Amino acid sequence: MNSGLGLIVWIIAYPFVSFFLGVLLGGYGRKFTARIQRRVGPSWIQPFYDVIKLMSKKTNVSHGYMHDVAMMMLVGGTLLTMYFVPVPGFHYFSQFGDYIVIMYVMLVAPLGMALGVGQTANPNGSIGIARALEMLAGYEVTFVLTFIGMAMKNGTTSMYDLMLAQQAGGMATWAIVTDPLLGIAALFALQGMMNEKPFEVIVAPHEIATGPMTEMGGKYLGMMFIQHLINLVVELTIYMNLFLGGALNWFEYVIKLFVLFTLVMSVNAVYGRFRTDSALRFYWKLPLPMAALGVIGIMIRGI
Amino acid sequence: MSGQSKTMDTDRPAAALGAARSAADLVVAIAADANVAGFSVKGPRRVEGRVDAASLHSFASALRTRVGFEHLSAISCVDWLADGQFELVYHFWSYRDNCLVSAHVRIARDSASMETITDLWQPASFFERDIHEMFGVTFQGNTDLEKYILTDWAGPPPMRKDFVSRDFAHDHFEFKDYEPSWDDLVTGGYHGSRGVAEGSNE
Amino acid sequence: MSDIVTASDGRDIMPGAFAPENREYNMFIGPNHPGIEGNFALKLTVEGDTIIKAKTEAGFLHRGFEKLMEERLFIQNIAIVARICVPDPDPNEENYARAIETIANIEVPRRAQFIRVLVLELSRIASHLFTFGGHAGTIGLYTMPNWSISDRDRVLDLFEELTGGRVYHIYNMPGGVRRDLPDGFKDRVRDVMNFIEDRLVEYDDLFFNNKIMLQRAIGIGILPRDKALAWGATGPDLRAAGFAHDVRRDDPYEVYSELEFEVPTATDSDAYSRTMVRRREIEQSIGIVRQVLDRMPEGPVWNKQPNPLKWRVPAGDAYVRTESSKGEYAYYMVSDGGVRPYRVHVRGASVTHGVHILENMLVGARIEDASQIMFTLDACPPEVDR
Amino acid sequence: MADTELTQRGAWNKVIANLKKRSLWMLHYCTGCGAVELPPTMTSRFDMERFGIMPMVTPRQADILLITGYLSVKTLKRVILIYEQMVAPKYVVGFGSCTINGGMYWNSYSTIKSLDQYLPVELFLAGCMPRPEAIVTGFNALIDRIDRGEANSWEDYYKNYDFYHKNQLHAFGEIETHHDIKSDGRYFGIAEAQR
Repeated sequence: MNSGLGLIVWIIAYPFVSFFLGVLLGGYGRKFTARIQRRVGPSWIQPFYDVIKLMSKKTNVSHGYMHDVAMMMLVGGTLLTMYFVPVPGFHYFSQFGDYIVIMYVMLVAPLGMALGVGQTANPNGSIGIARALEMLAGYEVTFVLTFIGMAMKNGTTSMYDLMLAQQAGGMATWAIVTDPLLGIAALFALQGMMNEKPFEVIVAPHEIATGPMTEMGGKYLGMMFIQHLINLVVELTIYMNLFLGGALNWFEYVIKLFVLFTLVMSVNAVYGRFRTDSALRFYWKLPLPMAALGVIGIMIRGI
Repeated sequence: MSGQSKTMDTDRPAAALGAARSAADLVVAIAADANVAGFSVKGPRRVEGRVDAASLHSFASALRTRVGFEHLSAISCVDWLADGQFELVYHFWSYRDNCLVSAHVRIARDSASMETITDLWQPASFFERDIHEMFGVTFQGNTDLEKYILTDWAGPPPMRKDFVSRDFAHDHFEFKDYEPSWDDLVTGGYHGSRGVAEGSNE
Repeated sequence: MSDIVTASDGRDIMPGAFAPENREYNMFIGPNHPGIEGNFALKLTVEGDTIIKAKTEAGFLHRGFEKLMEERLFIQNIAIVARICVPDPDPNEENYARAIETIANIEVPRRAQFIRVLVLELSRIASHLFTFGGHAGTIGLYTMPNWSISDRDRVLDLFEELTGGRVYHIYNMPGGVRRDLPDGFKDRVRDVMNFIEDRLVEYDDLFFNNKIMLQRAIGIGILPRDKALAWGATGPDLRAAGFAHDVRRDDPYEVYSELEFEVPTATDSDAYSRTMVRRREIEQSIGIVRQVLDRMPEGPVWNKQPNPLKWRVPAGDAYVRTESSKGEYAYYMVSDGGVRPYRVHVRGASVTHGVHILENMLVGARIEDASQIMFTLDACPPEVDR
Repeated sequence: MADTELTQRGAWNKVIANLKKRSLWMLHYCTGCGAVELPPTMTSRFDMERFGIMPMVTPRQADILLITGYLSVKTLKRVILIYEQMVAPKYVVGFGSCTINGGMYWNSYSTIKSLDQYLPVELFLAGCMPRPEAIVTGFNALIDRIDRGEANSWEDYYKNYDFYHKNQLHAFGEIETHHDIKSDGRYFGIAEAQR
């Protein structure tokens, strides 16, 4: 399926599949949180309605050229990342780009957001962006370190090869079992990467009025929602491929996605958010040394 | 986290009343010092009296320093239109003696002005600002008398008795005509207020 | 903040960009902002994330209540006074009724006094549960508002059964209360009190002992005891600074002098201790409600007054104080012997918390703590605006 | 009223309206005391989110502007700025008796009496204050109107801007709006539809 007509079909269909999965995940997350809060909660595909509603808004309040382009960068960057992350049945692009490339293209979306929000000139938005960059110094460092550990262990930076290596012996060879320190550290990083509480300092409605989203309305917000939904899938898949042995078929893939997301949402539901500085302090105090220890462990075993 | 929480004893009101008596005596003594008379115990934990506008500040200062009235509960203003006077009522509370002193001050209604007590009680700044805004009394020495609640208000100070809110509302805002014909309401033929009002009641 | 960025030759690469006047910027929180309780605005001057100057702006909720009351009959005002403080309306009704009773020397039947205490304490519980939801919302813990505000609805259901109104009760009449307790009402109150007592334990797990909550709230928004006294704090905000003053105990009204309760205090005077004082006040209120239910005598609930439409209150004035959930709540009423009050001055509990104290406490705080400070002070804008 | 392009109903519009009605975000703005009944409506007991209704923080994101009770003139000024910042289609819901005819503040010098003089109102909820059940019923009525394609009150603001603007000026004098309503109306093709 990774060549010929199938490939073309995949390339065209994959964004829609991703979006559909993202809608399901997002709806499930909101429903799950609602149940913890003793509510009925919204429809299972509520994010889909939201996106349709936003995209069918009549007015567009543009703050300038960059504001428009940035939204393209936002969605485009995320889609680009999505193509490089191998999923069952589709890993064509992962032979051209390893994790280093993924890391690189993953930054396009936040950059687009920063540029667009910068043009709206709303102080809340600027603070939100500043916080987002600050948080990068927290979770990104941790996540990269865990990845370096994995790459050293398996001698490859290709995500697909890493995934295959873990698939060799069933659950026993999953990285989270063989290297739990790295797996857990990356789990902390994942929470921040997905911008869920307690690391949800970027949006923070009570503090900075949803930060980057403050000036976004209608189709702009719709684009951000689409990006957010696809990003959910991409980030969960990256973690899954690195530490949960990826997935060989779609059944396994979806199950793993939802289990992982449940974990993230459970933490999200019962914790408040950190202050920015304490979030950073937390990252540098707990997950980062953990990841470093894991890497050192791998180095020692390698010798 | 547990501080000094006191349990309530049952005969406390009597004790408080006793304390209030002694505090009241002190207040009366201070009032005599400050050349104001007429302070009397009005009820349990309530002392009341009249003070000249000129001696209010020294009286309040003595209350604060000598009897320990630490808490300014409120400053009220009453517009006595017939007398041509504003009455300012200062309510002080003593945490130590559990006693409230209400000092009544009358000032002229025209170009009303009063000495501030913000130097003694910081919370007075809000009350004075509020009275300035609602009644137009100027407080000498209070630096923060700019408009606060009524920033978009161009009319006279609204709490003065010669300002009638009902007339103002009728002049400035439009009301809907609502004269439903009850027959139509009962038979279900009611289609909005204006259409019905034309034909039925008028 | 003296680290001015310069190029290697010492030349300022962005002339003027880091001058003091350019490092500051203005930020508005409110009136449309979730971090504001009610309709209120904060104008902040911010440097980095630190607030260096704060001004409040109120008046968005101004209805001119004091003027409205002067233009209405005594009996008509009963319906509007509750609207002054929205989350905790009953102290208004209590104050209004008691001011008239003090001026006109009306005796209130003992059963009515017990019922009034019952309503006041239920209202305090409801208001505190609301505040917990607000405080948890400011730190992003949205499960807590969902729990505590829907638990508050249990109390509102009791109110609805007793008075007919969920939020505004219009229940206290000068001379008593409007109607007696319905059949079986006491049992239902006991059930709800047991329920809330159980729920408080669950709140401990979710909120009061939550690691993030401790990290966010401890040491934030410190209002030391001397400042609290100087700036005129009352209520839980004063008690959290270790000063045990409670109008219910120190200036008792109704039958509070016969009831046993503690005045909870804390010593840290930060956001956390203010919330914890409120939590312990709920326990005390539950105790008071139980005592009231046990000791409530039989008898009439209203001392019948003359025709309300021609009802004249003798000339005189009264200053009455009530401990609301937010602090000292006082009315100054003047009657000139007419059918309308000559003047009613409302001293909301939040006039000091929401204006003077908030402005002072925000200086030096960080932006993310601004709304937490406001919510833990429990500043209620409608009381400021009236 | 001339049928504009926006109000014409094809099959596609019907499908979109059916999806749109399932997601309504209201502005999280407590303009008056009725807002105290919103937290119970949002939270577990009445759970507004089952209908896809969520509180949103900024005007740009919101669809519904809920005027929760009396509006003082000072707030009205902010509300109009907020309304103009919102992205069409937008719905104003007057909440409580005081938005209809002043309610119990009929003689107050500070509050406006009739909200529809200043903003096009989609729906009024009567009561002082409306209970959460009434709010839910009101939102359901709004959802039905959107589904039927009748929720077009926002067009009225562009059509009759002169009327609204005159009343706004009367209430609080000139304000600095950031939106050119007339040219927006021409963009929608509805500015000169009436009169």
